Amino acid sequence: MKAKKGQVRVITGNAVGAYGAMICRPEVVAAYPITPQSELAEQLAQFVANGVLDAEYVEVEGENSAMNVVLAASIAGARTFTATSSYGLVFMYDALQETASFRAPVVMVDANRETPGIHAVSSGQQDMISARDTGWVQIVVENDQEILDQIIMAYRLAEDYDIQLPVMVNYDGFYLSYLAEAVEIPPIEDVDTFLAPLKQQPGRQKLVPGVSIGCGTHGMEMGYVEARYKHCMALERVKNKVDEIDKAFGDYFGRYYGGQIEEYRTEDAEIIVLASGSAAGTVRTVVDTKREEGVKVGMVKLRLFRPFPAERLIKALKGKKAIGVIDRSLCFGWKYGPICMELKTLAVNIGAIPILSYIDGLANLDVNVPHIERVINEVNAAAQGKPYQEVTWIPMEE
Amino acid sequence: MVIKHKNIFKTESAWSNADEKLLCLDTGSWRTERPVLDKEKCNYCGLCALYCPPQCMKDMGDYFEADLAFCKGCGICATECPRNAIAMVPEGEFADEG
Amino acid sequence: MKEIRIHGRGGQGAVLAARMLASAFVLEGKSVASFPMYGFERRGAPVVAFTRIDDKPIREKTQIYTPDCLIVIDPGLLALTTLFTGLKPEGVFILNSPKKLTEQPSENLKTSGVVNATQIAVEEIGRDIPNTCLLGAFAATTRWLKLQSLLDCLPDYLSGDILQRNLKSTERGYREVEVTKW
Amino acid sequence: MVEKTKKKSRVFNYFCEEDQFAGGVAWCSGCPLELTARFVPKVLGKNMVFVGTPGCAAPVLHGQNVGAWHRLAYMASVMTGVPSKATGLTRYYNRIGQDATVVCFTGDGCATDVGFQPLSGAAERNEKIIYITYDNEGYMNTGNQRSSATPLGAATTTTPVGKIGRGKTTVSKNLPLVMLMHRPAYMATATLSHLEDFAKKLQKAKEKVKKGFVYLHVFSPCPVGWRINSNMSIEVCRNAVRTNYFPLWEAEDGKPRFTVEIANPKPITELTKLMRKFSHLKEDGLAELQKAVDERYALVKSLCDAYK
Repeated sequence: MKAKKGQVRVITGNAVGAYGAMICRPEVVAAYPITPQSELAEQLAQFVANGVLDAEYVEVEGENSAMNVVLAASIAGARTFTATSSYGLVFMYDALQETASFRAPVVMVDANRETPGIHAVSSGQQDMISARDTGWVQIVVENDQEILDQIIMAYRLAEDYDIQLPVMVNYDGFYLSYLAEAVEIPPIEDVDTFLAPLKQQPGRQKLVPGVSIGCGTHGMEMGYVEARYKHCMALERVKNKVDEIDKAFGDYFGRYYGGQIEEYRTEDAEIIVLASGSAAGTVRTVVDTKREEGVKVGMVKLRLFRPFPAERLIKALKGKKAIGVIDRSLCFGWKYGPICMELKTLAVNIGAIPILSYIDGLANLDVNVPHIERVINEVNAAAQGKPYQEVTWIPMEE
Repeated sequence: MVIKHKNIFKTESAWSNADEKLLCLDTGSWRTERPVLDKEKCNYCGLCALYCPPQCMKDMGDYFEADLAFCKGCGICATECPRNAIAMVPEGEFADEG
Repeated sequence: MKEIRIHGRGGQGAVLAARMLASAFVLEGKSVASFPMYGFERRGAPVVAFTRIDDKPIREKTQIYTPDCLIVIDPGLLALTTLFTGLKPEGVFILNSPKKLTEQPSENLKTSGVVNATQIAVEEIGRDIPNTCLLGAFAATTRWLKLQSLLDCLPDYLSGDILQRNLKSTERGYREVEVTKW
Repeated sequence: MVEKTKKKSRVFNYFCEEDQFAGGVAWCSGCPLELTARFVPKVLGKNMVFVGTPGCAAPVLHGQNVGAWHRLAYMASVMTGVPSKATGLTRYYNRIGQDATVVCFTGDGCATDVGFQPLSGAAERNEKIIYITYDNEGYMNTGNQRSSATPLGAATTTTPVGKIGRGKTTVSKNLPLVMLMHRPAYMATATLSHLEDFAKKLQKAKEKVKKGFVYLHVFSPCPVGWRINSNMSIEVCRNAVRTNYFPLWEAEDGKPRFTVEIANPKPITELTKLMRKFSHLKEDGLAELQKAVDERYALVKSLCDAYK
């Protein structure tokens, strides 16, 4: 059974985020505007004003309150949605942890932007990285269509009875939030159909007035340990669930994304570039040109960042001769980029091969074609036993 | 990993359920004094019961009596009684009651 | 190494007693470690405090599960089922109570020191703060510590009139404790 | 037997529900917060949801593993999120037609300091929430540190008295007046000595919350932190009203009026003598405190007169 063809619109990533949320029929929405996400919050308000979206739209006084509003509404039983970026995300930090620990299936968009400290109104994945230990599921997309599709998949993942976890859908601020592309918007009835399986599942615990049940009790000793253990086991289950949902989405809507990771021309590849977000698009083009020059290179696109897709990465990278990881963020306390640092924990399973860390594309700087060509050349050299540099901040060397 | 722990929560996260387990402290043991009523003076106005923070004064029909399982011996009932009908008596006086 | 576990209620000075004990032993050249265990502070809620003393530096950072000595500040806590769990053989028991111990409360307990510290505290300090009196009783019953070391460390914690009253309360605890060998 | 001249106090008639809390819970003996917490559901009824936060109420409002200390639905929050969580709850219950009274119950530490911004936000949005502050003028759960509700000259562990230190150096934030400026559907100040006044205000709150935001500021002295004898905490509330230290007033749609007017208020020493919180203040300190109290009362009075 296939979904009907949707309406195609040429709209920006932000607008796509609003459409993606709207067609999933959220009941309580709270969003505080922040560059580069503002258009998303405005578009949602417009949908409500036009009667297109029947939801409680709460004009909160700050992102911390935005997260608290959707958290509590979700615990009361509502489907909820919010969106933020950078400064807003770190301002939510305590509420982020409560949302995940209360196991509230909130779906949030994060238009990635550099975090405060060095003030910057520019793209970078530092905000996602800085929230990786809050217990949320974090997924990163590459283009506008994927924003919409991933939001739909995010509800089916978050509200799944076996998961019950909030999901953060990340897309690059500026590079995607302002990028206009032709995007197919599926009919809302088809989205209902795709999300219908959730209704056959047992109901999750809800907070109801007059019922002597309390949310957020103190976890005393083993009570605390048990709740954390259940949370981590749910995160483990997320990995296969992401793959299952991707398949179901592809079977129904006709678009597959690979689930936890996408493997592009990796079958016979000897060297791999690991990338995520919009940069992965550019990497595809350079992989193709390099292939024509006879270099056996492939790309692994990381979609699921939390939980880290260890098993799929080991399977995809085992036996390769060298890997180059492009991080669009940095890891305070390590010289490698964060995704590279996490990949290195799998080195014992992948094999004692060179894993080169590249930090690029910070603060709206481009992960451009020459940079990616350089990455592939150096990784290729390392694969042939030539000396290589473990960590390269590409912009610093230009 | 062999899990030996028996689940405390039926839910995924930390929820309490008063129907399943209503907690209660033996606050009566915190007391160093207890209220003793002189029924002659009492006119059943109930202010002692209204002002009692643990709300542990039982309505006995024509006077109120503190539930000694919970009374913390704060002495507010004695202070607030408009007819000074309540005296606070050291627990030691009742030690032999066991 | 000697491990001392002090049981009291919020507001009875159990935590302070554990620290004072540690200070006293430092005056005799011992290594010490003292810390309390309680969730939220509440007047009346049970509190337990630990003090370890040794000749060499103390590295464990755990609760005390096998105490050499128990100090119980509130007689009501005798009802605590877990009170004596883990008490080492030859264990010592210091109890604040108006009543004598008629029978051995636990088989590992060889020596007990009982004193009506509440009574002494009310007489000397004017309020039911029995902790320093019990420390005097502890010194007399265990002989691990000289009374003078206790008296010398109190000025680190108290001053003026309150200090003088607590010094008397400690001395009376030392003299009036009733020691029994079981 | 003395002939029963007086019938039971009228306040009993305001109760529509049993006490929802277990008999023995972890509040200090003589604490007005315990009376407030038990009193509110007796008047508002059981169909409410408490949203609470770390503070003196947390160890009782929030459970311990599966165990709970009361029969009410509640949600535990950190101090930055109480009225915003309450917003999420009330918006959704309202949407699905679920009858509910969502009540935020926090101390002054949350309301005037950490959680002030979301409180102001929820009030400005006129959310259908009753926000109750139990004001013990400091962070009492953690051992009596100062908050912005701690009065001028008060000794706390973070505004100690010493060779130089003379207690808190600034006047406290007047949160009731700040909330008046948000023009809530209804607001009021209340305290435990005037239980009928408090009960009436709770009943009005339950009515008005159907229309919009309700703010209740309850004066709740802390026996331990203020060093009051535990039997005197209700008397402290009474004298706070009688010295105009804590005037009792209310406001519907931003129009304030006194609910209890004191003909000839007592000097501030009638209040300060009941506690050791101000015991280090000499004549000059007490005079300064009296001046601050008089000025604040005059401001409230002028606003009430304006709407007479």
